[in-house]
Amino acid sequence: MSLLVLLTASSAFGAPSDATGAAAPGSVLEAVLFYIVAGGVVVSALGVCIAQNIVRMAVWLFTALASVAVMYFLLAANFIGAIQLIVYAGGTLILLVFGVMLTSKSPWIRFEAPKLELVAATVVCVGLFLSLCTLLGRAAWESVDEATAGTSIATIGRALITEYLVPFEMAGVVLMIVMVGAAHMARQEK
Amino acid sequence: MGQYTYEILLACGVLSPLVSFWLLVFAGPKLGKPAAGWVAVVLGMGVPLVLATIVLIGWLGETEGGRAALTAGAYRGTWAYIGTIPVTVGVKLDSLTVAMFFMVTLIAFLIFVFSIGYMKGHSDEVAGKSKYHRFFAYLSLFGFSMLGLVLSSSLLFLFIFWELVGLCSYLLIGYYFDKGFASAAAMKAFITNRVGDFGFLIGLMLVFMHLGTLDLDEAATVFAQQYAAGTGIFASHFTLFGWSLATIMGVGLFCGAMGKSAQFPLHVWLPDAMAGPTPVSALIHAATMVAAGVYLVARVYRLMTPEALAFVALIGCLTLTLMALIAIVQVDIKKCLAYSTLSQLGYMIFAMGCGAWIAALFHLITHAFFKAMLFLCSGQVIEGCHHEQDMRKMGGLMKKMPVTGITFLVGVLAIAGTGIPIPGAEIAGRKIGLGGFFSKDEILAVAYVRAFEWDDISKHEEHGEAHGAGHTAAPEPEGSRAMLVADRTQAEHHDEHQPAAAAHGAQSTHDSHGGADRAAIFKDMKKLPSWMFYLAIFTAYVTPFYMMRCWWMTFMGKPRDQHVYDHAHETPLMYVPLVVLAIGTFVSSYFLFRPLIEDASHSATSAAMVLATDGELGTEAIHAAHGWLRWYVGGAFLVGFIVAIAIYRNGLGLAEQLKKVFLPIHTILWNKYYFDEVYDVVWVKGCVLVAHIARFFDTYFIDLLVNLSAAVTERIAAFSGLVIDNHGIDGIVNGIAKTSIDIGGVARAPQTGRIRNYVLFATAVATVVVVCVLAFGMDSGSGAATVASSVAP
Amino acid sequence: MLSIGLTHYLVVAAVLLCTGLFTIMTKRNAIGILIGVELLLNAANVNLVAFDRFREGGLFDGQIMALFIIVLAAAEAAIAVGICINVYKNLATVDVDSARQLQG
Amino acid sequence: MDLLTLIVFLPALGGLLCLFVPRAQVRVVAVLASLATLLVSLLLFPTFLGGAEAAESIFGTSYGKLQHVIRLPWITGEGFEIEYFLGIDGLGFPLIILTTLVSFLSCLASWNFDTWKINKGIRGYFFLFLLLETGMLGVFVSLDFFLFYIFWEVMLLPMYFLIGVWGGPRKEYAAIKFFLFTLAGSVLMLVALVAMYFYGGAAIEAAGGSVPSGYRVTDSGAPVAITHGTFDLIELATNDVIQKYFSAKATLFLGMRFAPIMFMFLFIGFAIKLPSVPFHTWLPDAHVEAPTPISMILAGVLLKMGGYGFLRLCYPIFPLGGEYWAFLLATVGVVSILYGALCAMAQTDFKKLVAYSSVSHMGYVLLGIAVMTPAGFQGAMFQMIAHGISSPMCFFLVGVIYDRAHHREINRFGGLWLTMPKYGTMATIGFFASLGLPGLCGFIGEVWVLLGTFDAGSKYTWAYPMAILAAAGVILTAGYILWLIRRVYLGNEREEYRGFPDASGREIFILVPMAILCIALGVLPMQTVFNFTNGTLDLLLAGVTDTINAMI
Repeated sequence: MSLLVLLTASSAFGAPSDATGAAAPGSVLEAVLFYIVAGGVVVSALGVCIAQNIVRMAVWLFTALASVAVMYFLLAANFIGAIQLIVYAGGTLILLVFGVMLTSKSPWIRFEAPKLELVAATVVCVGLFLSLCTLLGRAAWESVDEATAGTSIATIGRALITEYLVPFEMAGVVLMIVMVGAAHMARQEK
Repeated sequence: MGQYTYEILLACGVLSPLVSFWLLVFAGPKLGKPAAGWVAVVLGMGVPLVLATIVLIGWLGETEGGRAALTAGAYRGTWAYIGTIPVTVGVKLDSLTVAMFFMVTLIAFLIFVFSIGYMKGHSDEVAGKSKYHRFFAYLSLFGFSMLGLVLSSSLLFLFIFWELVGLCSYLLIGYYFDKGFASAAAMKAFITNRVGDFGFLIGLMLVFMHLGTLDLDEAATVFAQQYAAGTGIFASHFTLFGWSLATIMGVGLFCGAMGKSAQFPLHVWLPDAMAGPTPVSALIHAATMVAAGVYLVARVYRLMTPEALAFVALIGCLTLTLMALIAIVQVDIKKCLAYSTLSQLGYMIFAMGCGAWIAALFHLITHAFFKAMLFLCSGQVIEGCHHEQDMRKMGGLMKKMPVTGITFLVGVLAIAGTGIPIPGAEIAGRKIGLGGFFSKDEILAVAYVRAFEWDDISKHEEHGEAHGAGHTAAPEPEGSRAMLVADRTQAEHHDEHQPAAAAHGAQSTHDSHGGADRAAIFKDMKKLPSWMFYLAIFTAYVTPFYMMRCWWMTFMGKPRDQHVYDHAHETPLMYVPLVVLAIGTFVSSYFLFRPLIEDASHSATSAAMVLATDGELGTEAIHAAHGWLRWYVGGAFLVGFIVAIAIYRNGLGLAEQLKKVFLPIHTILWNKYYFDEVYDVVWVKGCVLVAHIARFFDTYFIDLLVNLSAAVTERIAAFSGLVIDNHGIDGIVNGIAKTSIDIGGVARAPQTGRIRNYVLFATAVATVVVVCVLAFGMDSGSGAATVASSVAP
Repeated sequence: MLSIGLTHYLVVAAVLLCTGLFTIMTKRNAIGILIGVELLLNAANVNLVAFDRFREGGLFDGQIMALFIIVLAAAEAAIAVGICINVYKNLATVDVDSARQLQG
Repeated sequence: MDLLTLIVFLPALGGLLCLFVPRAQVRVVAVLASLATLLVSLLLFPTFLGGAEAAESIFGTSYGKLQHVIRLPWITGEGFEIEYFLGIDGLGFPLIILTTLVSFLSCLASWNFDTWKINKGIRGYFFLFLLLETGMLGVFVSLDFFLFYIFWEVMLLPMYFLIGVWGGPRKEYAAIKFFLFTLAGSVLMLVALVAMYFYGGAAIEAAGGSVPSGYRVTDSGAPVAITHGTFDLIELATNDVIQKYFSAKATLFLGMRFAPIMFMFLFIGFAIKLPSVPFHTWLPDAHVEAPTPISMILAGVLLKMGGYGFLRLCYPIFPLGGEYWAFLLATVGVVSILYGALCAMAQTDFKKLVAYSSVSHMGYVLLGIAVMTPAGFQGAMFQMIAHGISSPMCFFLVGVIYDRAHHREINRFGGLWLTMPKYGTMATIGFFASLGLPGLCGFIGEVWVLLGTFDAGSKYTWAYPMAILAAAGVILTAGYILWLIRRVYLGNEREEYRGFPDASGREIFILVPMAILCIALGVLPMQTVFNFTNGTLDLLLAGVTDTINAMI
């Protein structure tokens, strides 16, 4: 885990050359970083689905989210990465943990799904994954090799208040509604 | 008279009962007991009767040419299109229609009146609710359907009304539906009729496909043309049981008649139909509806090939014999009459098959009068005897109900063919006798010629044909042997009615064109097997016997059941119609109908294939046969009556002894040749069995497959999945145990109401789609390229 | 193998997708299902950002979309947790199988 | 506001409103919404009542000449365009009126919701009900395949919940069965949808990238140019280039000729809905478990979508497939007729019997379409409408008695005509219409189909035996219906049913329109149905025949 943090830090802040701060495309460093991060994502995602109690799931989810955030850095999407960490890992996950705490008689309580369903789910998911991989393997992507330069946060910010103003405002409205709604739902019944 | 006057009058006559029907349906309960009946009498049949009378008088006033013009110009409107072929709705306006229409309205009117008297004495309430108005509503509906049937100019409409009279019959037989046997009989009647209609429908389909029209006249013209040219239906090499397609068409249409006229082997429903109220038996199951089969054959006569007619004759012959024999042993007065009806219908059908078109219809009309009368008499008797139908308990009723007894006797005489065959004893140029005497004689004469002298005649016919000149102008060298063919008839007509109207001329050419072709078909008619003739004449001796037996057992001798005897009475409202019908029996034997039918035969059959005895259409051979046959047939009633009276003169003693002597025969007849039993086992039980097999198959096979496929999918998943699962062998054991426990409810498993399962299904489907696309859709990679380019241009 | 392209990221996204689905399919805990949904949303985000990165023209639509998704995911989580709490209040459990009142 | 859009979405709006009004008013709102939809849909009538030179041909002037067309781009992208494309012609129009009418009547039949065994969630019930109506109407008016597919699915889900939540004891099983069956059909349809789009695109590509439209013209009168694959159903059916490509020998899919295999995909999808043997087993279960109004909708409208799909998609777009599979389809049709009738005969559950009779009746639809003759097509179309009226009536009749007796065992009934005379009269009309009695609606369709089948004898020799077997179905139908009437309505009154009230005003109000229509359709088939449908059907058939002749 510490290694992961280290790498994250190095890729994010020890920015080599370009303004975006990602490792140079095509470099060996990128490959190594990618495999480590991707491994993190995969392991923690599997952890989420294998874990039987809810607290462990939450922890695995945290690592997964964090790994994905690192992956965003690798993809030269620093802003998204940061947001991912702040909103997801920092906000949503806390929310979930609160949810766990508020709703569990004991956080270690387990509800197990029937075996049959487990098996079916495994088959379906593995099947889906394999077929998706096959599909990806066959896809002849155009211009896959040259990654473009990253986008600066300023550009994104400007776009948000010009081109994407309406969705942006809508998102704000939605958040407000959600705030009110969530508060209403969770309030103590008289 | 303006254009379409007749059509409008007749159509009003058809619609009036329909108005009455709806009125009774909606306002019936409010009208109450006698009023509802009178509505039906006045509106349901009175108005049509008046209109029919007007039409009849008007029609009799028309000249020959005028009639033909009216027939040709009768109203036709398009009702709908089948594909591109129009179905016309119209009035088939000719003498036969007028005669039938009048006959039906007259008899129905009388029976409606009778019904009011009949229903007065019958409880019409079940569980406190009156069904009185329903009875008259159904009768009105029947009036509408039957009159519509008579008027229809198109086969499809004929079929529609055909089914509707069947429905009315169903409803009326099942009028006492609270009694189990009545509803069973109703159902039996309808379904048996449906079997016949199945054949009708096939005939209809063949007509539609090969003749391209459903209009009766057009179909006949096309049929004749196709025969002449060897095209259309005659071009087909398809055969079934050795019948050509054209024959199958005719037989198919005849199947409808077999159902409705209760011909062997579809006769089983008619005796059971006597479960209905007696007026219904009189109206529907004796006088009108059952005769509709004969009417149908008359109407589609021009579409019949000689082979088809041979089949018709065969069926008719079997029916008339077998049913007459059953009638001998019946003890229920209505059943006895029912079997006699069957036998007489057999005669009509047989006559049609032989070519005695006129005689058949003549017999139909006279039979309608006297059989309706007989049934009403029996209704009077049953009503009078406190709902007793067993003749063994009657006897000596003549004193208590004289009018009924005498009118019944008139009927018996008429059906037995009573008449005086001695030359010279004539009224208005005709022999003295009652209905059956004329019509049955003719039928037998034609049958005789067809059975014994046919080869000579047809040979002669070919000979005549070989002369090339046809028969148009040249008088036949041997008049005595001349066959009647269309051309000749037309020639005669021109001779006799020289100043024919121009329209008639047009009609004649039209007809003679079709007629000439018909004549060619006619030439193919084969000799009839002689046993058919023997059976027919044998039955002519049986008929008087069982009718006289029936009358004697009921009205003469000593009362055998004092209770019944004491109760017996008769009421005027019921015997007035009887008297009118008795008069009608006399009149119909002599006047009106015979000439009208003969007139109709010119156009309705293009005059070909029609063999008749009396009148201008009669040929010498048949006249001759008729001359001497008269002694045998005409004398039959004497023999029959004498034997019957001899046996039943002193009560039932002698009859019982005879029964013991002929026990095996009696048993067979008593059980009606076991038709009901055989049908029940073979058809009803068989059908229900097949139905249960189908249901079993559906529930336990198709459904099983569906559920199994779901289960198997899960099971495979379970098996392969558990191996991978680190629960290992333990998991397999548990899994199998769990699955075995759930085995019954395995199909329920997919439906859980749990969101995760729905996600599972959705994902599974998505996966399958992706796999399909991968496996089949994008083999060359071009598809993938398209996807890619659309995503990342 | 060493040249990391779009496909690599997409495979990671596919893993996230499948595990997310698996989690939804197998958990009976309402919060667990919610966690599965978060994984799914992340899978979508990874896809968006990856496509954004590997296309010409230096556009950033993918990132904007991802941004919105994150925001909406937060909103969704808030509502969902609210629902869970309500369910818990009413049924004293977060086992989704016991919430079947609407089944009639 | 465009009329068709209004018709389609009015019920959904009503449904939304249902969610917000007080509980007691929900059913009022729902009935008003469905009534409003019915009334608005009746506004379509003036389209052909006046103004046209020949009233019969208004829908037939050209297959492409659709009325009330609305056409807006909906989802557009590089190389593809999904349109919001609505319009009606002789196929859709009668079915729209049927849908709005049956929906209104069954909405009214839901009036006594509070007395049902499961009477929770009235808002949800009516919301889903009206959403279902929107889905059904959408299917009948949308002319863009994608839109069609979406409406198809929109209709599926409410049905699932309506059966699964408010149904009888085995509702879960029935609902999932319905859902899985239909979903299986949908998947195949989806494959066809995608394939048709890409292959259409390939056809245009092969023809040089731009071809003139088969039916659309610009304002100047020149045909519109089509440059890429399309979901436009009319275009797919009328564009020569696409048609030629679809039916060409060299066009393969999964190693088979394109047209037949696509036809089969679509066919299975629609045959499940129709339903025809052997895809029919969901129907009896769904009917038995569904509440009465839902049964009415299911039998009255949903089954018609199968037949509509054949006439709208399968035949115009893949005529060759129709020719290729004619024998198989006709066999399936005949088997459905006979097998459905036999199964019906063996049932003891009233509702199941009616359900199987639907299988039998819809077999005529399949048979009539399969033989591809004018009379066959007309008969099939008529049969759909006729069955759409008679079978909801029968289901409602079952519902009425179920409300009183709380069971549906045929053998436990008897003498109901005496107990409930008005109801008995209505039942007689309904069941005789179903039996195919002349003068009532069931007859016309059957006879037309039979004649059409026989007429096909000049093309296919197997048509004769098919027609004869199908005609034999008439006897079986008479058998089970009369037996049913005898067991339920005739016979002596039974003690246990003595106190039953006769049909109430509401029930009569629902039954009478259907009874009137049963009679009207039977007596005036031309004026009530054929005038509106024949033009389109004839042109459709002419197109089909031309393509087949050109290819063979």
